[in-house]
Amino acid sequence: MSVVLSLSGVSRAYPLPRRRLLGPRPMLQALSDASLTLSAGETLGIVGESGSGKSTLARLVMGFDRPDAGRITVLGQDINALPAPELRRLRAGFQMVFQDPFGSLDPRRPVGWSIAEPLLADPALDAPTRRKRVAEALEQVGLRPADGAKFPHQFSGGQRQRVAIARGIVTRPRLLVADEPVSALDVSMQGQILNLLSDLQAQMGLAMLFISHDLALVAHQCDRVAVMHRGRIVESGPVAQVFSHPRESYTRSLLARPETKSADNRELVNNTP
Amino acid sequence: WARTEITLSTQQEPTVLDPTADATASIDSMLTQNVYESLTSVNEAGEVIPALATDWTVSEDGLTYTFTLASGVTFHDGTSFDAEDVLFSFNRAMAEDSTNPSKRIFEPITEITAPDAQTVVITIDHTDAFFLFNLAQGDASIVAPESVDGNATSPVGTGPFRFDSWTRGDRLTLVRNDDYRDLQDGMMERITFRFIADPTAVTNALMAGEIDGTAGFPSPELLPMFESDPRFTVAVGTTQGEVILALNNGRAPFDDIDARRAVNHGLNRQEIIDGAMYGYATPIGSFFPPSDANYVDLTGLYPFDPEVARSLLADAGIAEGTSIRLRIPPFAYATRSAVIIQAEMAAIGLDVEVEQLEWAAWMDQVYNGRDYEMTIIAHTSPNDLSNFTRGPNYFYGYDNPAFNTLWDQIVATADPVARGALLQDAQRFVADEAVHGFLFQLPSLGVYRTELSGYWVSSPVIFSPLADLRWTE
Amino acid sequence: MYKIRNLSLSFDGHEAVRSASFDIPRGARLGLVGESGCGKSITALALLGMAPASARVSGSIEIDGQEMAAAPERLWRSYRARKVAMVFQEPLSALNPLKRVGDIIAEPMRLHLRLDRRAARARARDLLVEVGIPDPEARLDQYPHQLSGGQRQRVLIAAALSCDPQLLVADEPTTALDAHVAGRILDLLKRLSETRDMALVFISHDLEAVARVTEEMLVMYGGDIVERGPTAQLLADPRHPYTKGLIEARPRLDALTLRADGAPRPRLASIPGSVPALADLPKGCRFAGRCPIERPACAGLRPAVSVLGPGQRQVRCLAPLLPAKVPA
Amino acid sequence: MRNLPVSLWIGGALVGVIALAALVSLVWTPQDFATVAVSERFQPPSARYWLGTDQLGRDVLTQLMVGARNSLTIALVAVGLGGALGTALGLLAGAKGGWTEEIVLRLADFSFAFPALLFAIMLAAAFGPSFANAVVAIAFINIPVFVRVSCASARQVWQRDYVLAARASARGGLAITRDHVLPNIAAIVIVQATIDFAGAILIEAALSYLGLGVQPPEPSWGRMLSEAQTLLFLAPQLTVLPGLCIVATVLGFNLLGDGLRDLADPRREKAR
Amino acid sequence: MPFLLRRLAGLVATLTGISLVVFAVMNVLPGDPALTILGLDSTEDARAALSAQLGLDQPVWARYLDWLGGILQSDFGTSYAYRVPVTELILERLPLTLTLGLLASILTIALATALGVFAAARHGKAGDWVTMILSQLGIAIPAFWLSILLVLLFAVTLRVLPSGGFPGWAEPLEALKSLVLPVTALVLVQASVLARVTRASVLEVAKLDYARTARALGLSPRRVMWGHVLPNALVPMVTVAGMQLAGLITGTIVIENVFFLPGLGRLMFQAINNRDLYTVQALVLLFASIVVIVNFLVDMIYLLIDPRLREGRS
Ligand SMILES: Nc1ncnc2c1ncn2[C@@H]1O[C@H](COP(=O)(O)OP(=O)(O)OP(=O)(O)O)[C@@H](O)[C@H]1O
Ligand SMILES: Nc1ncnc2c1ncn2[C@@H]1O[C@H](COP(=O)(O)OP(=O)(O)OP(=O)(O)O)[C@@H](O)[C@H]1O
Ligand SMILES: [Mg+2]
Ligand SMILES: [Mg+2]
Repeated sequence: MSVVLSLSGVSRAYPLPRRRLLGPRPMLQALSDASLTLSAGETLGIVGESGSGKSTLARLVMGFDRPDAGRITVLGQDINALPAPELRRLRAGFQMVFQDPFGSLDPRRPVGWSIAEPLLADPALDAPTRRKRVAEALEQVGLRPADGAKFPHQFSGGQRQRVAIARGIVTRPRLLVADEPVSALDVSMQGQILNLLSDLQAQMGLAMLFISHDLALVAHQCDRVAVMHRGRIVESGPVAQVFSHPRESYTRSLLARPETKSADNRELVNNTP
Repeated sequence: WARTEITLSTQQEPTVLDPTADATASIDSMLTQNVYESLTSVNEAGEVIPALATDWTVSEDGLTYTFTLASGVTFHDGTSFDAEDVLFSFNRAMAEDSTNPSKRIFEPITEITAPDAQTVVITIDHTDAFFLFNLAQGDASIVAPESVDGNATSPVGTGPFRFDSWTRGDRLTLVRNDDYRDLQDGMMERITFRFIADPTAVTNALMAGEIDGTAGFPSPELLPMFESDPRFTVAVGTTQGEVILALNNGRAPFDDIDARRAVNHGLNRQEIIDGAMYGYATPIGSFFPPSDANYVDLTGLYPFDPEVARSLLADAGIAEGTSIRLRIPPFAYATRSAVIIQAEMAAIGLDVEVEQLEWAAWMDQVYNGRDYEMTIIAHTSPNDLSNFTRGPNYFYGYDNPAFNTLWDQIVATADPVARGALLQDAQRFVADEAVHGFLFQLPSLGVYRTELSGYWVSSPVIFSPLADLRWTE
Repeated sequence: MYKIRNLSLSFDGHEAVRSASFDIPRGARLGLVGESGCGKSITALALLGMAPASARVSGSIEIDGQEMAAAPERLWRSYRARKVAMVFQEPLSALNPLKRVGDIIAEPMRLHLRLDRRAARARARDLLVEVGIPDPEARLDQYPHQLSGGQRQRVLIAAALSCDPQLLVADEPTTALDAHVAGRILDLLKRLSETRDMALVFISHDLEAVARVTEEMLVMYGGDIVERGPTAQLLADPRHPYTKGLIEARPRLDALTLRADGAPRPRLASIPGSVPALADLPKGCRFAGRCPIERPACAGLRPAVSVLGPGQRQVRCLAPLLPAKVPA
Repeated sequence: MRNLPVSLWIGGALVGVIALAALVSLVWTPQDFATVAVSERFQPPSARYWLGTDQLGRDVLTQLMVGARNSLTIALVAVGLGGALGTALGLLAGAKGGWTEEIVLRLADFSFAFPALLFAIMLAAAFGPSFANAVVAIAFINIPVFVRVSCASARQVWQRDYVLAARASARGGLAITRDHVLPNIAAIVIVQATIDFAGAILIEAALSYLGLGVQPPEPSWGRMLSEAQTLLFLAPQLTVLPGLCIVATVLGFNLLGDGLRDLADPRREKAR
Repeated sequence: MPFLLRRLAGLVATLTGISLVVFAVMNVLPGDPALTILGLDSTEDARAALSAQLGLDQPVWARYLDWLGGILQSDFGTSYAYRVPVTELILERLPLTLTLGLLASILTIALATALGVFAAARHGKAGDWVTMILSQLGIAIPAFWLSILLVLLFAVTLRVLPSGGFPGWAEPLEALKSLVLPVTALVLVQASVLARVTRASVLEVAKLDYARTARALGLSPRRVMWGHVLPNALVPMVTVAGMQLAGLITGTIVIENVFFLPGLGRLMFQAINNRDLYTVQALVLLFASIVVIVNFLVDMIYLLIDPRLREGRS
């Protein structure tokens, strides 16, 4: 199996406002020394509580932001060492699906245009080819090609997320980064979208980075999982193994089912974040 | 019991109160011959009368003036006035680094001496028929060395009123000088000038009873309203201000006399006077006040006739629709006339573009820089036919040795009758040359409370003595 | 305590809640579930007399025998906080960012219970202890943004509890929170209801959450209460196809032990389609069009409520599912 | 046209009437606007002079119509220029962020601190009063407003996921600005433009009132007002009419702006 | 606090920039101060002498540096036209303009808040409509035109208030009376703008969750409005009020001329006409500092209003 994504020792810190005049600028270590690999056809789950650095990781992988340290290799290329034109060419190979289906589609463009946007970078594709690919993608996600002429507000949330996924796969990428792809959706819709992602993965041999704070979703969807805590990957491995025999206490606390806990008030107080 | 206080308004606001350092007309209108006095003065008829000099003699050759000064006069600060003050004032105005706005007045003087404390002798290098008249101006005010440095903000003179207070931007107050040598009964004890620039505001203030009168009322259209209001008297008089459509003789197209004559034929003075001044003005055909005894009516010289104007323009080779800039200063008479002139010029085939400039910009660009084709300006100085002798560097761009010779003759002629005849020749000369479009004589328009008397209706000079102001029952 | 009969709420003639009838007895814990847009929130707001101004309300809301559906705002106001209080979904935006925590909690007490500043503050402190916020004395002087999401939600609950209401309506109080924190809040609500003998209406689309907190639940779809009954029974043995769909669509963490490394991923069941807009809802059974067992009659005819078996179970379906085999 | 805000209707109607008058004046006016006929001054309304004549015998309706043309043209060109430049700068700042943004916004702050009318006065004094300079002055005043508005909204758009998606799609900054940012801030910029348009009419009136705007014989509402000011007692309509025209136009554009904003408000759509 | 220091540096930079611009513009402006002062009949040598006296024969940069040096010793130069220190000129007129501005600001804020809240509380009802129509008219009426109409009514026809001018502080009652119309003319326009912002902002906040929370806790509409909604609506109101101050400054320039009040606005006008560089310079700097300082105050008020901003977070 070929490796499509690997991170080694990746760190990223964000500056915070100074507390004192001329004092040092405090930094927030959003990601520290993260390493992981992802192979073709595989789904890697990233779990962790809010603010643990999951989205930061996604942004770095997508090249929206640069790491302070470490190397990110996508499809065999170090994306931060690549000259801009070549990175652009490479981008067709890795795409992203966002959390908010309302915010990730330009409200002023028909969805067909949005789906075609990743194809615009490839000068080899002419307009009819692009149209054909868009129609294909729409069908793949269970929509009709005619829906490409509609605007985002004419779709329901779940359909919108399908459109977003169509845009993610239209370039036939080998890696799809999905940052909380279903957490904004109704329960009934979540199943539809997760099934769709599974199907596409099977069809296209996609590798997927699946980010979620919902352990049940990750458990269902992923082959392997990395648990994040305060910017660090504290544990990783096959899902069944990590979730049934967690090594780290943090992972255990994540997995702990509250109702099994004693309702002792004191403990509740001490654990409040 | 008689009222002895009065509030007047003036449109223009001075920045300093020293007429020997600043040309602002309102300094003179408020202070000259009221706070400051000169050796001579001028009455409403324009005749020279004694002031600080009670008497004078002129030598046979007309080159030596001997003035006898009033005695027992003190300045408002208590220092006494004598010939030394006169010498100081004149020497200061004539000095190399003098910044007197009318330094020209002093140019003829070659020597000035004080044989005794009450006598001053002035020698000039050529006869000057206007010399005594000029000495009455605010620029020749007699100031004291002790107080001269403070005159910009608290003027000290010898006149019937002393300076009381000045709130910049709002008002200036004079009070009666009880030590004045010629104190009269009923003279105002307190005179307040309010600075109100806007004609509507002046009207409102008059109507609201906040001011008792104003000279130089800027809106002739409102006069009928005041005339029909029993509370007010409208005083319409004359000024020395010739309003002209000045043509730049120094550059095309108005370096051509045909072009200038065409403009004169194209001007319908009556329409301009009616339109801009609501009839309150006297048309002029040359550059001389109609109130003067030596005035010649030349308004018929170029009768209004667009056809003649057109053919003259054609003769001068000026194409129909030629574009001409009319760059005007921001004065009511100019802006109002400009629109009408623009329409009249359009009728003879000149495309006039009106450009209203700030006063400072007008002085810099039009007056100093001579960058204009046409402008509208009132020349308010007395005896200013001499402007036509000022040569190519003056903004007229007019240069005619024949006229210069004529003017030299006028200045040198002491005999009033002979001089009068020469002045008439000069008027004809200027009109014949059609140096400018001559429009009208600026009227002196005043509105006063009916109970008020003693104000000047006409303005032969830019100052206006207030000692005769009285409230009557 | 609350008796709701034929409560309808409509916008522009479209019914967002369709003749809902239910009771809230003293101390009861009632769950209200359903997908987004099913009418949960506006039903809840109606319980406080706070339905949107644009909504037309009909039917009857009786509180302790007093008919309130057409009651003037003034009367409603005197009921709020004392008889009924509400906790909203977004913990940060539901708290006035410019007010100190202590003042937020104390304000209703000073107003309704006429407590003086000191007494109100003391009680606010006690309430913070009750909802389990550490170091309550210091928290009183903090601002909402200085607290974590879970703490904010607790403050909101404390404010709602301040006047000792007989009914607490919690509208999706945990959706903005981590699963971790959310669990604690749920337990807190349950405990408060028990210790104070306070009725609780708990709104959520999360069945697990509802299961943890409530004794009885109502399932709403498209403005209809489609099924109701004791929570455990209803979850174990759903009779309405919508309820069943909801239950099955959800991946479950405990299922993962069944899936060994490399084993094929099971497909998730899901309800096809999505909730239509208010104007596009079918006239008859609201679920028509998405229902796996739909019959031709469904879309045109509003099914009547059938009472099932013993107990409190009711379902609004032409052909309710058969009872599931009782699990061993 | 269901459900359009009332303000849009009223504003549109007011602006429509004024704009129509301005357009008609291009091809036809009751009289020639530059013709002066002193003998015809202060005529009451008649079949020949629908609204009577002014102090120089010019037809008031004609003056108002051509005045509308001049006011609208100045406002249009000025707001257009200022809006285009300001929006371009704002988009640049919003796209680049960092130092570019800092500099652009500081410059905008800087020109905010400079009293606007003062700037116009100085400009008119420096280059002489004229149509063009009035335009430049008003345009200049407008630039920082547009910079701020467009930069702030552009920055927001740049935060949106669809822009991230576009970046993931290998689109360049210029393409993203053109395809996503500009269309999405257009509504806000247009609303701003209508409101500034109203402001521009007021500034133009104030400039003309001070003699710094359109030069005669071209009529302008502001100058009509200032010229007729002293005639308030004689012929009040000469002051009232241009004043009303200014009020109507400003009101019209403000209402239009309000209406457009309501229309563009996404919450409106949701509440529907 | 780096914040204060940054703002101070910003202020100095802005003012330096503005002073440069003013110096440059005033030099480009056609018009020679000496000619303006001495008039058309003056002779060249008199003008040259005056120019030398005023230091106008120096090159621009030398004059600028000279002026800058003066500033550091708190000497703002001597007015060309008035021949007195600029500081004196300004101090003389500052009280009037300050009173005018402050009165107008306070009344604007009070009136606008009252109207805005009133309209918002009656959202969609007659009271709202009337207030909003009046405020639209208020915005649309040019201040100078409104002034004329006010004078016509109150000074000329009713004769209850002076038509303009300022009697000085010696008679406080008269002084206040003479400020009534100018302040009214300023306030009506500015308050119209602010009232609309207030209304919009209040309506916006009233829709938010915490307003709903407050209502759900049984608070009366009035209490919700004044205790919860209005404080939160303040931020946009303060922003606009701050920007309006710049408008107010421009407004006073016009209003002081219409009512012939001896204030800074009128001084500014005259100074430009007289090409009185140092006076213009000082006035522009003063006005700009006021704008910058007010912006700073606005930021401080944000901090006061909003605890979230107090912690240096964005
Ligand atoms: N641009 C930024 N500037 C400063 N801090 C940031 C920035 N982006 C993220 N952070 C901080 O970095 C930390 C990690 O953020 P990140 O968005 O990666 O978390 P997350 O795990 O995705 O959380 P969530 O589940 O809430 O989305 C957080 O504390 C966040 O506040
Ligand atoms: N103010 C309103 N105006 C018009 N329609 C409304 C209004 N409020 C709610 N609705 C409509 O009423 C229906 C029920 O809304 P409600 O907010 O009760 O849903 P919900 O079940 O609480 O959903 P969610 O889980 O998303 O909160 C929806 O279709 C909604 O669009
Ligand atoms: Mg995230
Ligand atoms: Mg809801």
